[in-house]
This record gives sequence, C-alpha cells and structure tokens, in this order.
Amino acid sequence: MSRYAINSLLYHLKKDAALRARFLADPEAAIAGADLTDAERAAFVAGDMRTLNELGGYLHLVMSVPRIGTHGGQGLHLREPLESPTDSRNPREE
Amino acid sequence: MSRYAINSLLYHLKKDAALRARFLADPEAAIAGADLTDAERAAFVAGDMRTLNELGGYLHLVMSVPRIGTHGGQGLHLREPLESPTDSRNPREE
Amino acid sequence: MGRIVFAGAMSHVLDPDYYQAACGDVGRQKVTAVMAAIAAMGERFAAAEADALVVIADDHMNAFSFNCVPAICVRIGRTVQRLIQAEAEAFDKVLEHMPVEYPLHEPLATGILEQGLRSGFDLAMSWEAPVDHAFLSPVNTLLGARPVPPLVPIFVNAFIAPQPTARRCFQFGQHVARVVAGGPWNVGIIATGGLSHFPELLLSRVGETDTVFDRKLIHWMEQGEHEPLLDLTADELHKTGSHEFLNWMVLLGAVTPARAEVRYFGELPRINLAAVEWRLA
Amino acid sequence: MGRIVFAGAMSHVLDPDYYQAACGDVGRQKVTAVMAAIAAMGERFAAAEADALVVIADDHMNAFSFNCVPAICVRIGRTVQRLIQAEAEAFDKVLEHMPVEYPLHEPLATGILEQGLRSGFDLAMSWEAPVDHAFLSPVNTLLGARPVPPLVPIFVNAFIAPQPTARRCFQFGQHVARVVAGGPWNVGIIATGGLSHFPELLLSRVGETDTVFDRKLIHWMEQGEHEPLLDLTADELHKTGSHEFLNWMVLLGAVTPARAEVRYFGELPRINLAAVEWRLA
Ligand SMILES: [Fe+3]
Ligand SMILES: [Fe+3]
Repeated sequence: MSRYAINSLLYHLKKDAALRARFLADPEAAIAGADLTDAERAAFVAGDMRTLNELGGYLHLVMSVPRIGTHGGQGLHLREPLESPTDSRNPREE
Repeated sequence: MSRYAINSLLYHLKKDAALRARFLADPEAAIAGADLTDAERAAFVAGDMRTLNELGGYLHLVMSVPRIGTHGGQGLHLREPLESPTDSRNPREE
Repeated sequence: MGRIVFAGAMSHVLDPDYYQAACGDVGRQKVTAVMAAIAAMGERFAAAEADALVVIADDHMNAFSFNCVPAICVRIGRTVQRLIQAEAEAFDKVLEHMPVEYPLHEPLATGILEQGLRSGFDLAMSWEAPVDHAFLSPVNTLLGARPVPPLVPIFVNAFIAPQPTARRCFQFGQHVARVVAGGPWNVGIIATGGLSHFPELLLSRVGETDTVFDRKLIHWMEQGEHEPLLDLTADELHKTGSHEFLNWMVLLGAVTPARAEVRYFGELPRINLAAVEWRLA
Repeated sequence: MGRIVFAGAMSHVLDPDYYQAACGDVGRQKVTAVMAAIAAMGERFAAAEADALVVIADDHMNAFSFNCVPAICVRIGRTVQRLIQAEAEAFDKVLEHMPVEYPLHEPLATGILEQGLRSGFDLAMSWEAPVDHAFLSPVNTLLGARPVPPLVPIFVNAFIAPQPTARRCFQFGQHVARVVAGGPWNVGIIATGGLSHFPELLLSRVGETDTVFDRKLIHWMEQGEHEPLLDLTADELHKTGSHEFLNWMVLLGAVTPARAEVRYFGELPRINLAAVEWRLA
C-alpha cells in the first residue's frame, strides 16, 4: 500500500528547505525529475494531500511537510498558503 | 572501544567531498568544531590513521576515506598525498 | 540489584494551543488536564530518585529516513539532541524553550543493546537520531523545572509497515527489565503516544478514535492481564489507530505483571488522551 | 512450492589489481583463481534458472550512517542502485562498468521482511541503501555477461559492535528458507565476504589471517555439522578476523543440513580467499 516514490518526495520536501522553496515557487519544475505516475504528479502539483495519502503517502508526512502538509488534517491546499502565507487555517503560521 | 566522535568525523570526511577538501587544505581549521580530545585531534591533523584506529576509529573508515585513509593498510600519511597527489604508493590514485 | 522504580505511559502531543486549534475549548481543557495528571506522576517519579529514565517512543519520520527504518533502535552515545527543524510542527515548536542537548545513560543503553543482541533481539543502534515531541513532551511535562535525568531513548517503529508485533514489543520490554535487574541502577521507564487516533493512517479518518478499544486495553492493563494484549494483531492496531500502543507494549513487558492505575482518560474527537501509572511491587 | 536451487559463498573483493598492489604477483594469481572458480559456479547458477538471487552481505559504512546501524536489514522496493562515490575505493571502482541500477525481487524481499517481523525477527527495512562491492563483485563474477536476475540484498552488521550472534544469523537464514519454501519461486542465495582477515579490526594486524580457524569452519561446513558453528562467539569472530562469516551463517541456516563443497581456498597474507558451493537435496 505504501508507495516509496511518494514518500521519498514528501520526506525530502519536509527535510530539504531548498527543495521545498523551489516546490512552492514552481511545483511542476521542482518535481520534474521525480519518478511519479501521472496521478501522483498531479496530486503533488495540486497540493492534494488527501489523494497522496490514499495513493500510499504516509499520514505523518502528508500532515507534517511545512507549508505543504495538511498539518492537522485540515485539508489545507497548496495554493492557499502560497496566496496567503499567514492563512489562519494553518495553525503553524499563527 | 569504538569512539563515536572519531568515527563520525571519519564518516563525514568520507562522504562529504567539500569537508574533505577543506580538511586537505587546512586540517586544523576544518575540524576545529569537532568534539575531539587533544590526542584525537592531533592524530587527525597528522593523518595518523593508525592512532585513530587504536583510539576507536573503525578500520573500514580508517582505510577508506579518500586521500586520507590508509586504503590498504599501507600507512599512508596525510602529508604525502598532499605533497604528491599522484603518489604511487596509493593505488587509488593510479 | 537494579530496580524499575517508576513506570508510566502517556499521550505525547501535550500542547494546549494545538488541541485548541484542532478541537476547540474542550481540546484545551482536556490536554491541560492530562498534563496536570502527568505532572503529578512527575512528583512521584522525582521522589523515586531514578538514576536513568528509559523513554519508549516512536519516530514520526523525523529521526530516520527511508534509507533505514529500524524495528527497534536503541539510542546510544553520551548525549542526545532535540530535533531541530526549520518550520517545525507546532507541537515540536513548543519544546523550543527546552535544552538542545540531554545526557544519555550510556551504560544502561549499552547494556540493553549488547545484551539484547546476545539474546536474539535484532536491535539497531543509533548515535545520532534526534528526539522529537514523542520523547520530550512527556519528559518536559513530567519533570517541569526539574533537571532531566540521563535518558535511554528507544525507538519503536509504530507507523511504517511491517511493524514489530505487540508480542515482540512485550518480549523486548521483558529484556529491558532483565537488563535493569542485572545492573546497579534505579530506573524509571515511560512509554508514550496514543491512545487511539488516526485509524488506518488515513487522512479521511483523522478525527476518529476507538473508545471501546481503548477501554478494553485499559481494562486489561488495570487487571495486569497481559495475555490478550500479546495477541493484538497488526490489523487491529492499524484499524483502531492504536499504532503507538506498541510503545506501551514494551513498557508492559518491562513491568508485567504489575497493574495499571489510570491517572487520566479523556476522549477527544481527534485522539483519546491518557496518562497511566503502574503500581510496582 | 519454492526451492533454493543454488547456494554459494565467496570472498567479495574480486579485483586482481587490488591484490597485485597488496600482495604482489601471488595476490593476482590467487584472486584470478578464485574468480575463475566463482565463474564456474555461475554456470551452475545460470543453469538453475533462478527467479531471484538473495545476496547476504555486510555494509562497509557505505550504505548506512551512524544515525541507524541495523543488525539485519532487508532491501525492499523495485530497484537497487550501485554505490556511486567520488574517489571510490579501487575494488568499488572496478565495478563502474556495471549498470547503475538492478531490479529487486520485490515479492520475495517483502515476504522475507513481513513474515520475519511476524515471526519475531526485528528486521530493519531500506528502500534506499545502495550496494557496493560486497554485493556486486560476487554477482558480477558469478554472472559475467549474463543478465542479473532480480536481487534480494540483505545487509548483516558484521563490523559495528555489537553484532548479531552467529546463532541468530543462522536462525534468520532458516527463516529465509521457510519464506522461500512458502513461495512459488526458485531462488539462488549467496553469502559474501571472508574468510579471515583484519583480525580485531586493527590496522596493525592488517595482513594477518587465521588459516587454522578457516579450515575448521570449512571442515564443519563440508560435514554439514552446523552445531559448533552456532556457538561461535563474537569474541572468536573478532579475534580471528571472521566478522564477515556472519553472512555465511545466514546462508548456512538457509541450506542446513546441506554439505559444502570447496571450489577454491587460497591463502594470502592479507586474506584467505574462498569460494564454496552447497550440494542441495
Ligand atoms: Fe505520535
Ligand atoms: Fe568486506
């Protein structure tokens, strides 16, 4: 059920601030080299953590990647913090 | 018997080419921040792998750190490859 | 002869603001209550004057990478560092007032490791893994302003399947007790995490718990009836969101057949909070 | 029902230039001879048409870091990468003509891992650890130009004390055999490393071997007498420089009570080279 390619990318997004910054600026470009299926790639680009979790991404990564993870299961989408980085729905940003 | 501080530094010298280059250029400066005893520090600076091994450095690290390790138990000292990087006593350089 | 002089288990996200955000006022109230119960346990821990504190917890993909996911890993060396991560999660961030470095109880950790490998436990060892909220939130809440005694952090793989079985975790706990008994130290031991939350590790089920299951676990612990707990399957633990109960199973092995006393149990939609202490002989 | 269709063990530094430099002409002659013996074993391995090749070897502080040193680690996932390291050691450098990536036998590796944890083996798992000469030199020498079958690399901690015991490695090998027997595949298995070299892991003793000890091991393997091998202590293995024999113990557990046939044994000052094959029922 777990999917290494998803989890590896989530893990590196969590641990590697430079990759994360590139991803936040241009998700497609940042993950162009990753070995992902089309569905996985689309879910990353959309910041759709629920789909990534259903495709085999570990919950704790899906929740905890700074700015990208749902961080508490609130279904935060990537586009929102990008447009409004102090969005109050993300408690980490408070 | 093993000594983490020695092994950690050997490991990073093996894996981190930038640290290794700094070390080869100026050993004292490169390891200034490492938590070593005076004897350990002196052995690093002298490239004295035999002493580092006796102080608890793992044999395979002591042998395999590029340009610094003995690489085959030949007792290669740091200063030699520095002065003569294609020294024929170091088979890796051939 | 060494003795286990204190044994407790507790939830490990201990951050009122976090539960306020996740569950509203009731979240803040209940986590504040469980923290008060843990602090009271800390009075008894402090009175026991333990030489070392063994902390059994799980990694949240902070300490280890997919290069090597150990089933059970003993943290050895002289010191351990608090996880430091840019943009840390809120419940790790609240620990930022704590020291960066903690002493380890090197001879006890090394004893658990060495005697474990000699006894057929395939333990991993780490000199570098940092400790996150799973270790430090309970320690912080337990000790308050008191100094942290030398720690023996032990990581159990709770989340990345396949995990060790409940039975194996219990057996490892029995091993820990044997090592303690063979040494000269008075030792405290805590297990952290749980109770039920995040069933099936699915985002779509975050917010569900299994109170019936938790009460069953508590009943068996109160009775000192550990046999049924040994038979808990990976599937049961996964479906009920009881992954972190594996840490508790290690503690149960260390203290069996002692009986548990519940110091706090509180239901939240997101997780059931608990603090439990064992009555040691 | 699955079967082990080939079993062999061999030294894993297989580089004539390296032994020329270390031991002179006799070094080149003997390593060339052991490589020829391994290549001949490869003919039989190829004829067996195995679906997978399990490779039991140790890490030389290439794949893992001090963040997590596993006792036994199963490499899972779909592919494994050759170790790529700037300024690699000579005996890793000679593998640079080999492919960068190799297929893994995912269901067999996963079976060994999952059933192992269910049976009380505290296995670590890795999706990322690369394989160095300890895995690839024997594979390369065994197969020559033939395609590499799907691999199941398994890492045993041979060098960083405390290591798993000889008995535990044997038990893990028995587990591997049970998994193979329960599956549908024909499986080859090799263990690599040794025989005696680097006693006590002291630089001052590099260049010493223990031929008497090696011949005793070989005798027991030829007789299929595995009981005395189970009692090998960490101290004996360390003092004789037989650390990597732990890999062989896993293989012995997998094939016991089969008898070994020595294909090559050659003494060098630096290491005693060997290639051994088992007569399978
Ligand atoms: Fe947790
Ligand atoms: Fe080797």
